[in-house]
Amino acid sequence: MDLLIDISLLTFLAVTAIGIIRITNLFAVIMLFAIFSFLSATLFMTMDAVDVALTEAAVGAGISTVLMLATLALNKDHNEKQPDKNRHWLPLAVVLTTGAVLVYGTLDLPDFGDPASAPQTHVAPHYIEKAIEETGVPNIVTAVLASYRGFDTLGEVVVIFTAGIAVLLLLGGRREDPLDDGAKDKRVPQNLVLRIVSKIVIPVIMLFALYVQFHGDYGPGGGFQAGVIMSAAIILYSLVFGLGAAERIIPKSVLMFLTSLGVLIFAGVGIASLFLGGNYLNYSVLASSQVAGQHIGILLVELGVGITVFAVMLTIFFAFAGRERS
Amino acid sequence: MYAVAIVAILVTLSLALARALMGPTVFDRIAAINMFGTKTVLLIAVFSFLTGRLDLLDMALVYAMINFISVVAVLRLFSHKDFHSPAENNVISVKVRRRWF
Amino acid sequence: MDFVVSHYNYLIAIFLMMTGFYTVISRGNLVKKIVGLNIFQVSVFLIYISLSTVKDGVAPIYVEGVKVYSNPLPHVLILTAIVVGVATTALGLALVVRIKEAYGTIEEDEIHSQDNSL
Amino acid sequence: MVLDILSWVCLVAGGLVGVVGAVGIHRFPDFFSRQHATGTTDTLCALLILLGLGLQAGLSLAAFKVALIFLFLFITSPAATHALASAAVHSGLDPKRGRTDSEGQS
Repeated sequence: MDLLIDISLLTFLAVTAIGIIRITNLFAVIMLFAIFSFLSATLFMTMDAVDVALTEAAVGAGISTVLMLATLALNKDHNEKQPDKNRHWLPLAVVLTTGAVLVYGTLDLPDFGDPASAPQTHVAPHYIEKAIEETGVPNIVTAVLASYRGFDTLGEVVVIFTAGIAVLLLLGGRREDPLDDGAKDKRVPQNLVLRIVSKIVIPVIMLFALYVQFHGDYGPGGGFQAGVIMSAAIILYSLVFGLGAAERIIPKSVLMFLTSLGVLIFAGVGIASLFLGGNYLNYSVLASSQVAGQHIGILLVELGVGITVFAVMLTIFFAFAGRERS
Repeated sequence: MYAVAIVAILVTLSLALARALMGPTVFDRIAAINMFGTKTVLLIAVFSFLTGRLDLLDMALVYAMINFISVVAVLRLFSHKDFHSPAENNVISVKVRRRWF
Repeated sequence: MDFVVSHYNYLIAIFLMMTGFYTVISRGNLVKKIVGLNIFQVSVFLIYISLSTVKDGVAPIYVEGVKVYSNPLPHVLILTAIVVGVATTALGLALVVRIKEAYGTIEEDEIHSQDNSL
Repeated sequence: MVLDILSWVCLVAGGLVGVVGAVGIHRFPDFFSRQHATGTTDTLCALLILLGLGLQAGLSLAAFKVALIFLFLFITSPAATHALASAAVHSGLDPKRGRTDSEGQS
């Protein structure tokens, strides 16, 4: 059964990719990309990577799609120029050659699901066996993410922080009138239903984001996913009720504050453990026992990640949405 | 029995995917995506019962949420004029608002 | 046949990688290039996650009595990579928006011809 | 035992309804009738399958989550369908009227 699901999903994925190449209407391309993300997320789930699947679903099908649509909305032309027929051959040759080399490379890869393969034999067994006693966190992915490889994650959070600032530099310059809200859209009757449904749904999404954030130690979830889901709730709000209304709830200054606050919490936990006599980001010294200290540290770090990811995603969306149509 | 449901859902997914790939109007594609998303939620729910891993139900919920958000985004981020693929010519022109909110 | 079934994930991942690559190098539209880049990215994720899977293993969330888990390390790497990926995608799209505002087009050859005519 | 049979019936019926809807989006001639096929079967399919799963779960956290998923789909799916159809009407897409055998005209 697993194999059937696996193979059919992979085939769907390949078909969707071909569709993305062949269709020239960019709007359709982006919608196919949403399907592509959903499919790959489902595939990750069937391959036991639940945290990754959660992230990919929220990020790929949610945020990426919304951002691509926003880019397209700023663009009048939704059709790609028909590519030159004669220029196909060189790219095709390059791609086929590279593909052939890569397929040759897979000959040496272990069989799918082989428990004795190289990736399974080095550091991973240590994580799997020791994570629960050393950190007290049942979700091994969270333990590795926030504790064992905390420094790496700090780097990733800084990358996201930087990307947020860069997008703001590129697109944040022009201010819109914040009083321009969605009120004038009331004449479009579809909005009544959407508004009421959104009013019901948005609190549920926010609540669920908090659940994902704080249940991340015990089940699939954590700061990255929670931040993205929370920002998706606000994005839904601004899509239905207007950008002005959303910016009145979370002004840009607050977002900027939150963006840096998250990174500060993360780095601050590291500094705190430094002052308490441990190494940077070694949470064991934060409390009397190692397990308790690790747990506190992981919770705080995940909180920092969640805040930064939430704020950056929302900053990026507002920057795109606040841009006038050219 | 779960297997039957999963196979049925997979068949549904493939047909919806075909509609999303062919769909003459953009609306057809959006409808297909909506259907695809809903069926994916069901697939995950059934899969979680099949394998007995009930914490996957959280993921089904996330999928349902994201699916709704992306459909709303598709509908709202486009002025009505843009919805027509070039195949259609009987476009009744609708005044396009300059901003999209 | 055995090889195809046991390596199906990798083969499809390579196929996807090549479709993404092809889209990036053969299409002139910048938005489409970014979509192609994203496909490429997902294919890399797919290879990592495929390598992390262990037969009869369960998701790496500790359950009393279960011994075989899939490898958590690739999951961590990919999880952060996905979020960083969307941040870079956003940056690329922001650049596309600015290019559109500066040149009035997002087709690569038109941008080049405008550059050359200066 | 009775619950088991009932849940199996629900699961199979749900799968069947889903497939019927999927066939519908290929057999119907224009967008609105296709929308009719997906919009109605989507919700019923979700109801039946999730009901089947809920019966399997009994009274537990899983059943609660299944109920939550169902409620979410039950609210959002028709809303999305409605918004979509209304957007289609507003953009000037006309339903296909009368008996014509010509395809591709909308």
